[in-house]
Amino acid sequence: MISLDLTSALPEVFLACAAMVLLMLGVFRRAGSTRLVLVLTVVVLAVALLLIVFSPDDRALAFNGLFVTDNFTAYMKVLVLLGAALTIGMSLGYIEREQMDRFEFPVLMLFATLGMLAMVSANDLISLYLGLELQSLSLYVITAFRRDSVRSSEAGLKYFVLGALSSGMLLYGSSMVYGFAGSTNFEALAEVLAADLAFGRAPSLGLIVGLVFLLAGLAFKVSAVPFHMWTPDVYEGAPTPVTAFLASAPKVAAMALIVRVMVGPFGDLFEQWQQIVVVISIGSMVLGAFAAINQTNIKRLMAYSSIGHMGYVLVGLAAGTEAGVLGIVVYLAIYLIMNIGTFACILCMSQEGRMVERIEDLKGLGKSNPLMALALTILMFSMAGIPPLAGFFGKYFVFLAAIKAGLYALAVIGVLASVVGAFYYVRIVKLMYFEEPAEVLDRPIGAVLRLMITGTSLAMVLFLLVAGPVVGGAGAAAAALFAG
Amino acid sequence: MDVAVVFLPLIGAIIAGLFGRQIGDRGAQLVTCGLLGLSALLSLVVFHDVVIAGNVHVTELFTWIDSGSFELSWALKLDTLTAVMLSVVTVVSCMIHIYSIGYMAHDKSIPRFFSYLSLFTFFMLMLVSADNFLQMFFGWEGVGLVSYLLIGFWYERPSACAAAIKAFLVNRVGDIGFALGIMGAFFLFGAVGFDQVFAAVPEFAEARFTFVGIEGHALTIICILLFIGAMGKSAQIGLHTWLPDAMEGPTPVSALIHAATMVTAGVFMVCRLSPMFEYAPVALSLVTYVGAITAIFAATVGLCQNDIKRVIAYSTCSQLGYMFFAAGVSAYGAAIFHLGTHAFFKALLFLGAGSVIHAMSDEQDMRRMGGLWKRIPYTYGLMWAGSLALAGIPFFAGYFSKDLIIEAALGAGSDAGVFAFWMGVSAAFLTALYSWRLILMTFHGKPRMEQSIWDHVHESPKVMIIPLFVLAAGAVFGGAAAPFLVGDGREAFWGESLLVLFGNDSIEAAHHLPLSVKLLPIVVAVLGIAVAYWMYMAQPGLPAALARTFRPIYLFLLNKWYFDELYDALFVRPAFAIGRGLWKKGDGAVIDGYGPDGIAATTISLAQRISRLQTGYVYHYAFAMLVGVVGLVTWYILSRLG
Amino acid sequence: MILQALAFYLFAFVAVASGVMVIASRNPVHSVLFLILAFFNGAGLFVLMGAEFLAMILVLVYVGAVAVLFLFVVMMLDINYVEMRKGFLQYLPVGGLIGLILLVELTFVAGAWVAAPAAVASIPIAPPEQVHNTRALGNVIYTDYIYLFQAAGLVLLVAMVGAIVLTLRQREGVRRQSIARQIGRKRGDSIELKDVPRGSGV
Amino acid sequence: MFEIGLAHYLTVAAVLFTLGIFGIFLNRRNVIIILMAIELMLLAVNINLVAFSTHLQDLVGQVFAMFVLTVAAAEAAIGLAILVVYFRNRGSIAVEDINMMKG
Amino acid sequence: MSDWPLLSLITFLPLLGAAFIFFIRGEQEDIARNARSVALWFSFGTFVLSLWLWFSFERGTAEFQWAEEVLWIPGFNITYRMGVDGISMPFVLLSTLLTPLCILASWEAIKVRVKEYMIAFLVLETMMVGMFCALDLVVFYIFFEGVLIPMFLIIGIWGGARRVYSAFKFFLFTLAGSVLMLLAILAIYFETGITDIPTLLDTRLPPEMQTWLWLAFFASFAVKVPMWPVHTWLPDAHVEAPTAGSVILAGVLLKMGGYGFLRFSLPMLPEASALFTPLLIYPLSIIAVIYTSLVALAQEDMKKLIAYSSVAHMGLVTVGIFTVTQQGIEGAMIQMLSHGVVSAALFLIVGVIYDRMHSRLIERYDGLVERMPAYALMFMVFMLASVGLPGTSGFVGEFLVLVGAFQVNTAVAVLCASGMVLGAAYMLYLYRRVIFGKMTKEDLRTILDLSWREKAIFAPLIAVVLWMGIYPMSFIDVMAASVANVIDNYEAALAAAEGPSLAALWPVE
Repeated sequence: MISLDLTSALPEVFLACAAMVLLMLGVFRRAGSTRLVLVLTVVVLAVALLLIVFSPDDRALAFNGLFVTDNFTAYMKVLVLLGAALTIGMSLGYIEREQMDRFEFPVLMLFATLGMLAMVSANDLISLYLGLELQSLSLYVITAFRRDSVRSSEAGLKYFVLGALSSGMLLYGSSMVYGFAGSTNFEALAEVLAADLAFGRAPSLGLIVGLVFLLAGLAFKVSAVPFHMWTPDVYEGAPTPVTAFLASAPKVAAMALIVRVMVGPFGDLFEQWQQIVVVISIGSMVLGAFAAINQTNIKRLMAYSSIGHMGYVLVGLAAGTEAGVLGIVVYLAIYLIMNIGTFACILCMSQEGRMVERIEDLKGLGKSNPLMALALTILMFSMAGIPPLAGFFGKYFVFLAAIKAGLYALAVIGVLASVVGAFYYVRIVKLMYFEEPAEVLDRPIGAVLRLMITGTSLAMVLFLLVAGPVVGGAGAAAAALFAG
Repeated sequence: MDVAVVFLPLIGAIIAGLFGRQIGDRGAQLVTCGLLGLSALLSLVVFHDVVIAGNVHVTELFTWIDSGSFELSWALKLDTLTAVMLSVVTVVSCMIHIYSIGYMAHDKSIPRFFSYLSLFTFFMLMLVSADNFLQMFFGWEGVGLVSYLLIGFWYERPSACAAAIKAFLVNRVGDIGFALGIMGAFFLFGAVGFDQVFAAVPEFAEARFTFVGIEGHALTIICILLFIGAMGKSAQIGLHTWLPDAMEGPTPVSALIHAATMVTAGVFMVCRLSPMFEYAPVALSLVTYVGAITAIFAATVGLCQNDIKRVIAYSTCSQLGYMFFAAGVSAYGAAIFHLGTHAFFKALLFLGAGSVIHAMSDEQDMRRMGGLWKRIPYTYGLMWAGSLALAGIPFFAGYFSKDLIIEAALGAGSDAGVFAFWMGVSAAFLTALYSWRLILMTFHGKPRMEQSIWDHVHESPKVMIIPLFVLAAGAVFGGAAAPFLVGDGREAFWGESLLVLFGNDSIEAAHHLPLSVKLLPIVVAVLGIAVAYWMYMAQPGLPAALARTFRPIYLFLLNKWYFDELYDALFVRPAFAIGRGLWKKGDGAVIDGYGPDGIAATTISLAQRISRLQTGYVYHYAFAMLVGVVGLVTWYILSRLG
Repeated sequence: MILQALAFYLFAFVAVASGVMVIASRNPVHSVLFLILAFFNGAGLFVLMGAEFLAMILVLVYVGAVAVLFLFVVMMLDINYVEMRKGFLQYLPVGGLIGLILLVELTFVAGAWVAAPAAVASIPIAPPEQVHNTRALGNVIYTDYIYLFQAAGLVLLVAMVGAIVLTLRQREGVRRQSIARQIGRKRGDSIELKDVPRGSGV
Repeated sequence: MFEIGLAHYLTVAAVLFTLGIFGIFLNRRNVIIILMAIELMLLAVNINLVAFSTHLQDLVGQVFAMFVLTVAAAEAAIGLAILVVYFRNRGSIAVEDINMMKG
Repeated sequence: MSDWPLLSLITFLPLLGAAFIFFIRGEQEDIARNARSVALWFSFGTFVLSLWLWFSFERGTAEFQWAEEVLWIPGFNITYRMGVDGISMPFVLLSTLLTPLCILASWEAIKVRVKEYMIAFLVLETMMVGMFCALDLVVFYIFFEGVLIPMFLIIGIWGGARRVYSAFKFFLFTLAGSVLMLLAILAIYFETGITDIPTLLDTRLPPEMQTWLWLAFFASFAVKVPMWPVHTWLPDAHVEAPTAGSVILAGVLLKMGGYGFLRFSLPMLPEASALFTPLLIYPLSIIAVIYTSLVALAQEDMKKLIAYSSVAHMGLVTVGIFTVTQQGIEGAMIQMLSHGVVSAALFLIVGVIYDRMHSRLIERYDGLVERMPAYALMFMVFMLASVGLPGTSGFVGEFLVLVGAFQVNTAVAVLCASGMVLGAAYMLYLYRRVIFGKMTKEDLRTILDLSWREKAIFAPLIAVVLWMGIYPMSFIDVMAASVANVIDNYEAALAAAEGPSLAALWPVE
């Protein structure tokens, strides 16, 4: 009767326990424990990652069908953990410098990561909601973590208010879905809809409206247009490591969730939700490309950039096929890495010990710090999707799926938006190389950051060599969603 | 051996051109003159081999282009026509090389000059020995290039540079015609080798094709296109404007290129292609008309020019007209004959003029000459010889060739022929008139130059005079070749190199014209000399009075029928204006304005508008989310209801 | 039946009316009080629907804790209420229109409910005579839904940690009680006996 | 009219939900009202869930509602904490003042 | 026939060199010196390797040679596949020839960030060579686009005053064109399930799809070529790029468009090509020839003038390719190779005096022949080749193209031929203004003639120009079989498509 089956949820259980242990550790060691807790957090995440990598691949349900693991979840969780570990790892220098070194910081990030894992593995509307909230609440807190900074607390407030609104919508949608389909479990939902389809009945309107609300709530989390408005402000106001975190792991988790919800339980409503996805995807791509152009703050720019990227990911979803999901997975993997690399660079931006975040501050970096400039150049070109860098392949696979699905207009708009988008990425390259330095950025940069910048930019270049395995893994992940 | 004839000048040119600094002026002169002399000697041997021994052959060197069926080789075709041309070109060129040693003695870039001359000779030889259209075109453009270089030899003079460019461009216009003609020939016959094409001509005699929307007789179209090329090179009316300007080059250049050889290439081409032109009667009559009009047109202009070289230049233009209408009435032999004699006497005249200029310390305006005959007697005598030949006074070379042409025109019997005949006769009168105007203004009367110049007037050195004598010999005795070239032996002589269809043989017809007709050219020539004497010796004020009375006509002639102005207004200025306009307006304002720059500007303003939407107010953000959801829900409900 | 209907209308009306007052009230304190009223009526509706346990915790948790928390914060933050209403009506037309559309749509959808034919209740509600509502819930949340229960616990933990980390301030210069130090204190640490030489004064 | 069915409850929920949304974007002065509006929305959701639960004779709805209640409480706590932090920094909780970052 | 990966070696050897340079450490000057020589040796080595390709290339077959194949992304049939045929091989050589010359030309001209410069150039070479060797659409696209990055940096970092504008214009213009091609590639993959070029060449795509695919490819290649009216990036990019950048831009990058037309548009989309040739290619090419020639006439900046002349010359190339005659295509190929050498040389020529006087304005110079006779001679040769004088490479290409055009459409031939005059006009006018005339500018009096290094740069180019002009057979031989194959397939496809499917190309309402 009671099926606990902890093995498939082992990483999550481990993370939860570890988080509490770390919390205790922090509480009892008090001052000066931040560094230790932070390092341990990274270690914990790495262990969890290993647990996932070495866990069995086949699909398994746990906790009475509330929790699912398969290739897709494994792949996504690896990405989430990787993103979380890297962003937490690179935040150390920052939080020490900016008087944020409280041990709760890494612990809250750990909780947020746990929430993301729960999201990825959710197989029920309720577990979806709880995972989402666990993640969101932690994120609200760490966004406002610099409590003596107006910007940080304003960002936290905005994020919270809009996030609460979005989860209200999500809940309302969930309740509609529950009411009109009679279940919250994804498999059961899929069966109900399949039965509808089998009898030739049109899906009930309530279900569709519920789906719209649900999708709106989820779209908020990936900051897709028109639910994106919080992104620039929050990215700008949040402490930089938090922004890096926000832009990487939660996006992956939320996107994984959207994909699972749309393809799994609502796969048979494809024709209904495809249109929504197309619309918000176009909106995101276009807005991401255009609005970023006249930004002066690099974090804000990255916000718009992430909006744009999510638009491209949604192109893969709009295709609604296995190829599309594969594209999404590949895209997310690449996006995650290049985003982290870029934020690592942003974290290096300081002048005389004080953090700067104007794009202008990068002027002349090509002279003052050629290696970092080179790395950032590679990252920017990759973001713009110029081959042979990794960013290109993400676009390649999602657009391939779009073309396969016959979404020609979407693909054309997408590639044109990518040209506009290329403009502002390349503008950064321009600032670094074509202009003389106004005020030189500090050197040296920390070893961790240097390692991360080098690693990510190398990954962008060398993706070519590992494209086969990465895509192969993504293929397995995508197949897992379509197997059942 | 034929290879040596053609390539020796090239070797000379390369040595003198690239290593001029190492071997020095003297070395360059020796190398080029020596090699060219050798080449000239060999060409006579070749002439003997080909014409006398009848060893007509083609020497293939190697493949040039083989693209699909478009295949051809570098090859030397040696038949009578080529042999004649080889001899004329090498001999005249050799003389001019030698002459140049003296004439250019004080120039600062002697190796360059000699290199050019030899290079020119090489291209000219390639032209005349071509066995296919393309190789001919190679030589054709090559001579054009060297002509350009030589006209602009004194590159510091703006006028020289301008003239050089003009020469090249006007020739290029013609060359388009030539090139299109070649393409047409390839299109029609599937080959560009002369032998293949000529063999195929009868087969395609009636073929038709469409060219730029005009459907017509294929051969006619092709021949007209080719003839446009010839017009350009041979300075026929319309495309003649470059030739007078080309006198900016050193005088030996004028003699070699713009009188004796290059400009006659057009005539050579028509003759070489006689097997094609013969089947295109319309094209032939066009050739006749153009030649005739050019003959009279250039003569009228020559009448009023004051620059001694320009007078001769227009004279050349006019004589080329003769050659063309000779070819136009199928008297190819006559055309070539005149080409040969003209080469000698015109080169002689030019070099003589050069000698005068040399004596006058580079003064070219006849109005500032006069009375020179005592100071430079040899030159004076030689100029007389040349002028007599030019005017066609009996027993000088020009008499045989020119009179025959005029007669042949009438003999052809066609409308074009008759027209050409009368034009030819009139031009003959004018020719004599301007020739003696030149002689009288230059050598007779009172010296009109400054005293200091007068004091320095001196005869040219031997190295300049001796070549003149050789040329003069040609000018005086060249008529001796008439029996072979245009007489009864002509068919045996030319062999297969010229084709005259049965019934087109105007030379034969010319032999049977009445005596009165035969005398007419001589009469008008003498009359011309008399009038010249009357106007410039007996009544020296008369020309000025005439110019005043008939001022519009005088100005019209003085300004060369306003061709230059017309072209300037029609082509040159508009080209620059349009170019500038397209650049600033077309590229700048329209394409960039609406294209990249416009799009960029729109993008940026759009970006600003979009980011203004991001107000920073939470309620606006919430509202946007709400609108999104409501919009989507409404859409679904409406689509469900509708 | 009629009684039930009357009760429903009463609860529903009061709930909606207090909802309106929550957002329209001039004074935030009033807003909180209206919110409490709305919760009470919501609880009433729950009871009508047979969800007694939920009704109970709605009152307990919301009225007892959340609303009081609100009240506490409202009181703590010294806010000037005079300007509160200004600008409220300015945006009403457009916002109202959109809101109205939403409302109409939602009610329309609500009216269009039909039971999904293929749906099978995963945990059927037993008749209340057999299993009481509270017990029925208790039966599942510790078994079938243990995962969610634990997750909810984590959410609460995060909320606690978050609230503390954001608002707790260790003020400088304020002396704090240190129990360990108090307990670890030895007599010798605080008392020193000194021999005062006699007759020399202090 | 007197037969109280599912639709009645759903309508009440819809009204409350709309009121909640209204509260978020019509309110210009006070963030606390926004937080309360959110609570209203969640209440609406809970009514929905319970109504469906009763109607479907399925307990899952109530379980869901219970977790929603729990999370909503946590959310309120976090929200208020952030609000307090913000107030300490800015000295105001007027919604119109929250616009340091824009563009 | 191949048991060792020659093409990969040629492609990636420069990259190895770049990596080498990347790790050079030391004093600023040592770095610069070492970077230069490493770059030179690596690029020279690449050239020597590519000579092996030239000599080992089997003439008379249309097969792809030196083919390599490694499965790259399984499941998507994306294979790292390399190989050359008669159409691509000459371009490989062109690229490998020009790169060492560019490095030589930058020897002294580039003084700042030498290391980065050399790296950029070597990376650029890898991209270019790879693009011509690629036999898989995706691999092709990667190289095709990858070129943008180093080129953007080269223009932007080492360029002139308006380098930023130009770099962006270049980058965005070409990117916009090629992303559409990416969609076309995806659509082809979707339709056929493969991206393997040799197989695709034998595959017939449905006609109704061809229209759009063709337009998408056209968008990319037309920008690259560049065709009117999407040419305006070129003058700007050329003017602002450093000399060597212009050389590569004109020498190789423009050829990528022509190569693309020849490799993809024509063979894979024959019906659409037949449809669009009279609709788009001919009119635009003719406009390009005449319009840009006129514009070139009015230029005041030497590089701009040559840039515009490139547009005109490339207009002939597009005409030639789409005549689909043996002469037309071979002419276009020769014209591309010739233009690659000649325009590259002309940019180097401009670079020579730019290095000395730091100005590219025509009015800044006059009478250079007096002080720089060797320079004047070199300039003359390349000018004449550009004008298309018989005996130089320019003539063969131009003439063959016109011969091809004449057979298809005489009006096209006539209009293109008018470019002969205009081309001569602007080049001669340029030459006259710069080289001839009296030397009046005082500061020119001390200008130095070509150094040995510069002569060493020009010598091979002159050799190639004359070689191609006098004995072009060695090039035509290489490509003849491949070109014939393209034409045969094209005609077979058209014959098969005669009738209904041709009508389907452009549905008439």
